[in-house]
Amino acid sequence: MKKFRSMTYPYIIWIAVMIVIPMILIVFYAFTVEGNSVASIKFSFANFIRFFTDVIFLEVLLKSLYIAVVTTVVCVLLGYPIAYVIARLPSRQNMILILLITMPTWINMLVRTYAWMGLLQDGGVFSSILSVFGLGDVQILHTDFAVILGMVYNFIPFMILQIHTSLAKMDSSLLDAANDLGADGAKSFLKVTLPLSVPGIVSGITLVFLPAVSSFFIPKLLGGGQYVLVGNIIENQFLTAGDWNFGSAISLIMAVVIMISMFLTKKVDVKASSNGED
Amino acid sequence: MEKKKSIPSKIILVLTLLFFYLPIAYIILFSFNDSRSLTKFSGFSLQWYEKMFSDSTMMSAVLYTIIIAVIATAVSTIVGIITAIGLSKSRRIVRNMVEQINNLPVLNPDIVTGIGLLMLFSAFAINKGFMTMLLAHIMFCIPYVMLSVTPKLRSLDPNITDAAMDLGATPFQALYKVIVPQIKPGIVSGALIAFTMSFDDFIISYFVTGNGVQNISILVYTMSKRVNPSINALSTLVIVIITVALGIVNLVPIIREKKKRK
Amino acid sequence: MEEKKLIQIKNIVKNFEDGQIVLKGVSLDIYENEFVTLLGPSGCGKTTLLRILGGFLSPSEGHIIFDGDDITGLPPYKREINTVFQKYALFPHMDVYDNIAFGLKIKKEPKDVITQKVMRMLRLVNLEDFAHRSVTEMSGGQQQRVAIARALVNEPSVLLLDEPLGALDLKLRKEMQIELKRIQEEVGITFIFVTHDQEEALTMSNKIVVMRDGEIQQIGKPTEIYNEPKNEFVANFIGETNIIEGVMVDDGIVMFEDKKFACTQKGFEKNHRVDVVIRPEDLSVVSKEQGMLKGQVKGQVFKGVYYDTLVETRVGTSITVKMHVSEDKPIENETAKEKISANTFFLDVSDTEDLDDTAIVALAVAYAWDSETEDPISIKEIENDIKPEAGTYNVKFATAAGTSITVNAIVVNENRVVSKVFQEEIYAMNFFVKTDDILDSLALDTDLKTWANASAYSLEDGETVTITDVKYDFDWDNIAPGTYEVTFATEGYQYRVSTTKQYENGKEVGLIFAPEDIHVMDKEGV
Amino acid sequence: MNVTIKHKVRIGAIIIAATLLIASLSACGGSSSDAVEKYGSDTLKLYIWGEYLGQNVISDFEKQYGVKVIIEYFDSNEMMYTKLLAGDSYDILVPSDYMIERLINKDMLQELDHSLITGLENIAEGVQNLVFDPDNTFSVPYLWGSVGLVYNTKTVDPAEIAEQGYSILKNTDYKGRIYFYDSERDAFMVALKALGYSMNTDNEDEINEAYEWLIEMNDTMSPIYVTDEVIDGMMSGIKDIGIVYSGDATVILDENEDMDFITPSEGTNIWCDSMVIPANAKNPLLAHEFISFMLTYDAAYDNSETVGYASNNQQVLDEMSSDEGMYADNTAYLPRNGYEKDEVFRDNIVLQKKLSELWIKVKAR
Repeated sequence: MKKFRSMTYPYIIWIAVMIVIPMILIVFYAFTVEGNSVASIKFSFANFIRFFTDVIFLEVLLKSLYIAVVTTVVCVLLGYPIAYVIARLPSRQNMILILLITMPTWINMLVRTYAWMGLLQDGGVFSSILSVFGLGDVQILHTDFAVILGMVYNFIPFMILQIHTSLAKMDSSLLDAANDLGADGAKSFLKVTLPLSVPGIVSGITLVFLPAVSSFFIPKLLGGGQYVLVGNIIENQFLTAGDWNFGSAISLIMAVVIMISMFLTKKVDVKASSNGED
Repeated sequence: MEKKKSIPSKIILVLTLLFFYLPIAYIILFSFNDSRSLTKFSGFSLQWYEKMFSDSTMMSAVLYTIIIAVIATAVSTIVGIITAIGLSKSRRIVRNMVEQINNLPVLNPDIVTGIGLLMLFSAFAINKGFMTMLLAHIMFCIPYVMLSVTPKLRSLDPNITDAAMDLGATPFQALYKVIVPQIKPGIVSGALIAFTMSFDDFIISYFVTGNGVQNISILVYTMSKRVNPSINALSTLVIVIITVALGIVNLVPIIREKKKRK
Repeated sequence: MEEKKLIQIKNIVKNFEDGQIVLKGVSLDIYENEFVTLLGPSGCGKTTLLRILGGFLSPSEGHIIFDGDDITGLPPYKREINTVFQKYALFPHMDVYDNIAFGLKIKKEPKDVITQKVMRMLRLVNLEDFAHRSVTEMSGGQQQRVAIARALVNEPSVLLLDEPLGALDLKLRKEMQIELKRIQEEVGITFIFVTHDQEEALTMSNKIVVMRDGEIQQIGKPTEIYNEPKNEFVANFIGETNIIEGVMVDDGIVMFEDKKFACTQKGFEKNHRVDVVIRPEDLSVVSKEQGMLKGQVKGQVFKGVYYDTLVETRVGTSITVKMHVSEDKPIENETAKEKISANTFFLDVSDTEDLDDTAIVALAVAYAWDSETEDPISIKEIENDIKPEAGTYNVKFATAAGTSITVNAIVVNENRVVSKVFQEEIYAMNFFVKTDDILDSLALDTDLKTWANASAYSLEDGETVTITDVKYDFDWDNIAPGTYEVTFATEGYQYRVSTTKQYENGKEVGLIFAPEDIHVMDKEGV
Repeated sequence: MNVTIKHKVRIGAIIIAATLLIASLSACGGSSSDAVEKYGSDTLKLYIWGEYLGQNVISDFEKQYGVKVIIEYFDSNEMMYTKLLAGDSYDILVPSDYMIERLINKDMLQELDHSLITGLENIAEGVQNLVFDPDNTFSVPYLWGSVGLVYNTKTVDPAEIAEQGYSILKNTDYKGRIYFYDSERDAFMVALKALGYSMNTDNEDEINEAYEWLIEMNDTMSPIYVTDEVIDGMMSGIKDIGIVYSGDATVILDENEDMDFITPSEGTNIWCDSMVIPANAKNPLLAHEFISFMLTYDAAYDNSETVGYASNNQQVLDEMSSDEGMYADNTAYLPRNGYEKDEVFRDNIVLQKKLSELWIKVKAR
């Protein structure tokens, strides 16, 4: 057995370097100012003060959260029925559909987002469709709608898959039991299926919410230059403004926010599945 | 019990697939457009493919993407398996610790991972480019491999290695003659995930690359400002590559099955 | 207890999409507070029938009449029937109380009433203290009880149980059997119980329905089923028994093993072919002289209270061949430090086709080894000129290093014994071996079979018949060169007898039984 | 057993294949040993604006010198600067005036060896002895131009725009019909000019006024902030007015005759992007060759023709703008010369930081 254990040591070193140190660096930079060279160290809260004393940054953070939440909600509302329908199909078609849904996720997110750019163009496919209803020059690209659409498109498969697995691994005899005990279709769905799929929904939420909050290229491509979310600020700080300290601080704040929201959803999960009925 | 398709569910499915495949169809269609327009299809032509293939930046981007994806997959798969097996035999504390840390890149937004690595590399004054990108990809691929291998390991009979060794196999023979074959499905899916993760990655690559090394995503991102249908051509290429890869991975087992039955 | 019919199952047919027919027109009446068991091997359709009763499946044909009205099309939640599922199907997201209360809550009964009923049920299945335990952290037996309580609390007039004890270990199973019976008697409603365990069926039910391939084989009280099985299948399925082919000579006279015996059965036409069933416990062993059947003790298994003794009344088909044992030493190759050994061997003309090297090596007992380390060395080349006609041929075995030995292959004509009684033939050849071969043998009987190339076939269907018995009169551990006889035999007529005494193998004994203990059944009659 | 053997083999094969690919990748572009011994290496790393190279210049250069050019694009000077700070090394950069000034101050450039550069005499008057590097010690002009407004003559009255200048960007008749340039410098340039201030000011109040101006514009006009997207946008006439770099304007006007270009009377930013060699360049010799090459008539012509900006080569400039030149009647090609309200950006890190933060705030509203 010892032999086997020793096989993990290289990887432990690896993660120490490739995962732990970067995290430390972020924290380190977040609490220092001046210069991107590790040499000049000045410990301070300046970055955080700057962030929290300025309404704009908070607004940006809130907007990011807002967009992410909307995206997540939409994903649940659309994703659940889809997953449900698929889960109820006979296994063969079931498998095929899951494959069909995963397929696009394998294809480059940027490529797919780029495609939406074209579709949502003024005078593009969508506005042409709209113009049929006399809404010709409705601005779609560069709007919240476009950004949320892009995010939903990119992230909903995760939601569907999560819910689907939770539904698929649910023992069908539970539904028989519910029926047997007098619950008709609707009732047995509400009292058995739904509560039992909550874990799936929750993990789906985490999988959607996480990238949605931090995403920066979807808003940039579909939202246009004026569309600033946390991700964009971070990108800007690192690649344009070159203020790594502030950038780190923001990403740290974002990470914390995410952790909190995850924690909250988890709690919901526990409660939901503990007293699913009533 | 008896599952049947109702009309509404049919509709839902159709709409879903439409939603998922519209953009892809759009890309493919307009990659054959003979004008620069992204809004109206004025005629069939292959000019954008010619442009793409003659454009060295695009080609090298494709090449880099594939090379990195392949190497990252190979390395992360091997390392992932070895580590996962090692962990399955390790003390609980070690296992938990590693698994916790492992989850960081999965749970962290890519952008955080990206900037972390960016700072790591410049802290060690490593010249950014192919190597840094490759390292980064390996780094974020391994956890996915382990995530798909570990459960398979758990489901293994713990005595199986002992049995093998009892029959005279050295630990490592036991490893590759008994364990690896059994967790093969996990390995395959892990490798597949790793490959696509690497192939599609934008955010992390975007932060850790440099010195003119670009993968397809970065290229698309930097080019997306100007209308440039070669991007559609490129995307179509990507779609084809991925579809083929998936097709192979998914169909081969089915075909084997069929063969077996006969 | 014969009261009014509660459920009438009217020739139910069920075939699934994939065309396979699971139920081929099953009809059955079930009465009030009966404990009915559907018994049969897996795939016999018993569970399907239960699911149809529960309303989870709709039959392709036929009707379910419940209390006078047709409920065939009624969904489960409208039936006065409840089910205890195979793996209990307890709702993992609810605790014991909520699981049991589920049905009542659906019916919107007042809270206090619910509490009342649930508590009563918990008492019935004695789980009072577990009300708010999570079902996931309960033992199989406890989950079982919860499942029963959850079903019973809705006061159904029929309770369906789908292999409810399947998941439990033996001891718990026994307890639950009694428990279930108790509950059934206490609540006094009809239980329809599905199992593949005949013992379970016998101990609990007051009506057993034996099923096979979607058809009912026999319906009856446990005793009937046990003592008067309708056919071989039922007889076998319901427990260890002796089934002998025979002929009904006349009312009350059955003939088997060429002897006439008195029996109680009547009503068969003369000389009708029948199966005779004698339960092991109805046979008793006596001295050879006074036995109605004579035989030899073939083996005994201690079953706790009694011995399960095998008595063979007639040996099977047998053949005796000569074994020539020599002391020839192996050929040694000094240069290569190798030894090689092989024997002359006989084989039948019919063996010469599809005769491959492995077969030859086996027959000739050919092998080579390193004269120092004793490590085996593989035989690389085998030359033979064997033709499919009687005669003597040469066979040469050689190793890579060139160490070689040549032996004879003697092809002879047929050497087989045919037995009319058992409609089978057995076949074997004389053979040569070295003392070492015998000494080195790990499993002598098997080796002897291989060397003699012994095999047996049924003349009816050409299936191979296993050779159960290898007899020889030499001493394995110190065998001297010479010629010995080896006899191979198939299984003959063997009787299973439950005895309290122990008999050593090979003892000649007699068997007796009383006329009323013989049960005669029509061959493959349903 | 053979399972894993296969496995190994496969992986081995993959890695080999991969390395081969890398090899071929680095090899392609006809690496010639003489280039190596001449310049020490046969690759030139160029870091330049996107959409900023002539059709064939690069391939021509590669052919002529038997070398390989690795190109990387940036979409803002700041992005380039940050990359440099992060330690990336290039042989040639093509940043803008003020950025060059900063690089000089930070000693991140190496002095050019004029003996290795031919064609300095061809440099267009417009970009001779520029403030930030009067005698081309560090930089040689690449392309230059101004910033102005492109508008759709069908929907915007030329008189009106001529008279309102930048202020038309706050004219609510055009609400939702305008592209605004997504870069702090140009945004503030517009605002400051509109207010009649210098675009190099570091006067707090003026800057805040400009900030207010932008916010008001942002809130009342719901503009779309773009960079290069503006080119296609205006070409296909999606919006009516857009802030556009003169060169892009040239291209737009070329494609869509409804469009016209105006350099507002409030003044504008006369800018020049020049070629420089960073201190950490790996292949300065080849870099010098590249500069010379870009000064040649053909290269300059190709660049100016494709990209549409004013050429660094006087001859090309004259030809293009001459009556039979391809940009003869293109109002955008030739930058306004010697107008007193026009300025060149100067470097001012403090201002820079402030602007970038203010700009985010404007956009994030």
